[in-house]
Amino acid sequence: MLNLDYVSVTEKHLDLNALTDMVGREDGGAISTFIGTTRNSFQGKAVVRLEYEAYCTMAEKQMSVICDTIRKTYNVLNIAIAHRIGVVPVREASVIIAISSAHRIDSLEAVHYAIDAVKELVPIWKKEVYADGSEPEWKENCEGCTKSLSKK
Amino acid sequence: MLNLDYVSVTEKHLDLNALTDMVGREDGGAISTFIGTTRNSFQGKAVVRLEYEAYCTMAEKQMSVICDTIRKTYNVLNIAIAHRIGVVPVREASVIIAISSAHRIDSLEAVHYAIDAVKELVPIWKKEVYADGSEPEWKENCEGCTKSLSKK
Amino acid sequence: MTDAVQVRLLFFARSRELAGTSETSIQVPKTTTVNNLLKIIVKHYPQLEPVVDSVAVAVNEEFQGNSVELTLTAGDIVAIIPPISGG
Amino acid sequence: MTDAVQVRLLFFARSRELAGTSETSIQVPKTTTVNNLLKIIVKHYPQLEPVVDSVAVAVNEEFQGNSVELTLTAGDIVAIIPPISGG
Repeated sequence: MLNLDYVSVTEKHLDLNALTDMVGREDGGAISTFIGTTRNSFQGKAVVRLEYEAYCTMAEKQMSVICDTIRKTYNVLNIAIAHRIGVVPVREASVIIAISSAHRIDSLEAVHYAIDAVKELVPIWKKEVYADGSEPEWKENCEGCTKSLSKK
Repeated sequence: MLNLDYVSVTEKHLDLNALTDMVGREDGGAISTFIGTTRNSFQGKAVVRLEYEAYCTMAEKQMSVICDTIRKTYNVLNIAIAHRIGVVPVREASVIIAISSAHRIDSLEAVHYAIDAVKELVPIWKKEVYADGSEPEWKENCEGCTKSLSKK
Repeated sequence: MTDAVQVRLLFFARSRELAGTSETSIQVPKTTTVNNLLKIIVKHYPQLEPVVDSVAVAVNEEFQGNSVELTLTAGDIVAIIPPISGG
Repeated sequence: MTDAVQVRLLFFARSRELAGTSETSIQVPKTTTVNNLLKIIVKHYPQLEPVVDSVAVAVNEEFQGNSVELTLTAGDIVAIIPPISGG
């Protein structure tokens, strides 16, 4: 059976069932998923929504690089990585990763690696919009990370 | 917001969306899930289905114990652990674990712990039924594990 | 057996198939170890002999250490737990 | 600038807001480092000064090391990548 690498940056609502169905296989015993959802607060300030922006073509390219790295490290079957852009209301999914494997350890570890890698390597940005009308903020996943990318 | 521990042993089809909706929260930024699915082969023999049997009341009790342990170790919000019993056809889910947390590391690690714990501590058994008509087999998750339980 | 009690005995999975029943009741000493309890059960169900070394025992839905001294009460639920294979 | 080439220049997120545009084109030396490229860009867009030390640069959708010597071709796509915050 051929392995699937599905990557997507989309303005549409992310469909968890569709993504897990896509990675599910008769020869797989495990599917692990990670769903990033919009939180309603940041340091005590109420968040009404997030706005995501992507360098779409490069983002999907980087997601494919992450798929390649996963396959070199973990014994997985199918991989799906989807990121939503535009406005994402509180509680909805901004990112979904779903990975299948014959044995559970591989998909569990691969999903963990994948979300860390997405947050570090995929050119997507989020702006937090606050309920109190204070200046929306462009977030940074971790200080200095992006700068260090250029050395990789 | 009150934390939810949902545990279930059921003959019904497991509904991934319902379980992730149940654990999703406005104050959560992450949902991790694990889905155990029926594989179509074991050591080269074609598997047509699995039949699960549970000591239901004790199984749900043990799942609750696993929830308690998770809360002592990881900073999670809601937990759902559901196991299907009876006949589970190839590719369908026998177990689903969904856990939400404010930050991704907690739900990722908690789901990994939870599926390991379910396979070790929850009195549920599966019988593999083969296409070639050979004797169905009661599986064992790992040799000696159950015996070692009695020391815990 | 002046200090005997009647307990419920549950079988699951392979042990259920070997015993030919999922539930019975049995008279056992009020105080005993898990290992001794298993010996008594195998006397009633010799067909469990091949699996007895691989099973665990739960009393009232809690796993019990093999050498722990149990104090049983009439109506307690003793379950034979073959190697788990859920997930 | 005999060895100058015209490249496309993309801005995203905070750098897009500061630059006031998401895309422009700019003349740059054919061979240069990322650091030097950033200096040239800041000359055109002084409002990027506060973020220039925190951005990375991608050429044709690949991250580039800051001190790597780039050889650029007309039409290459240079992107200013502020700290990522996807996920």
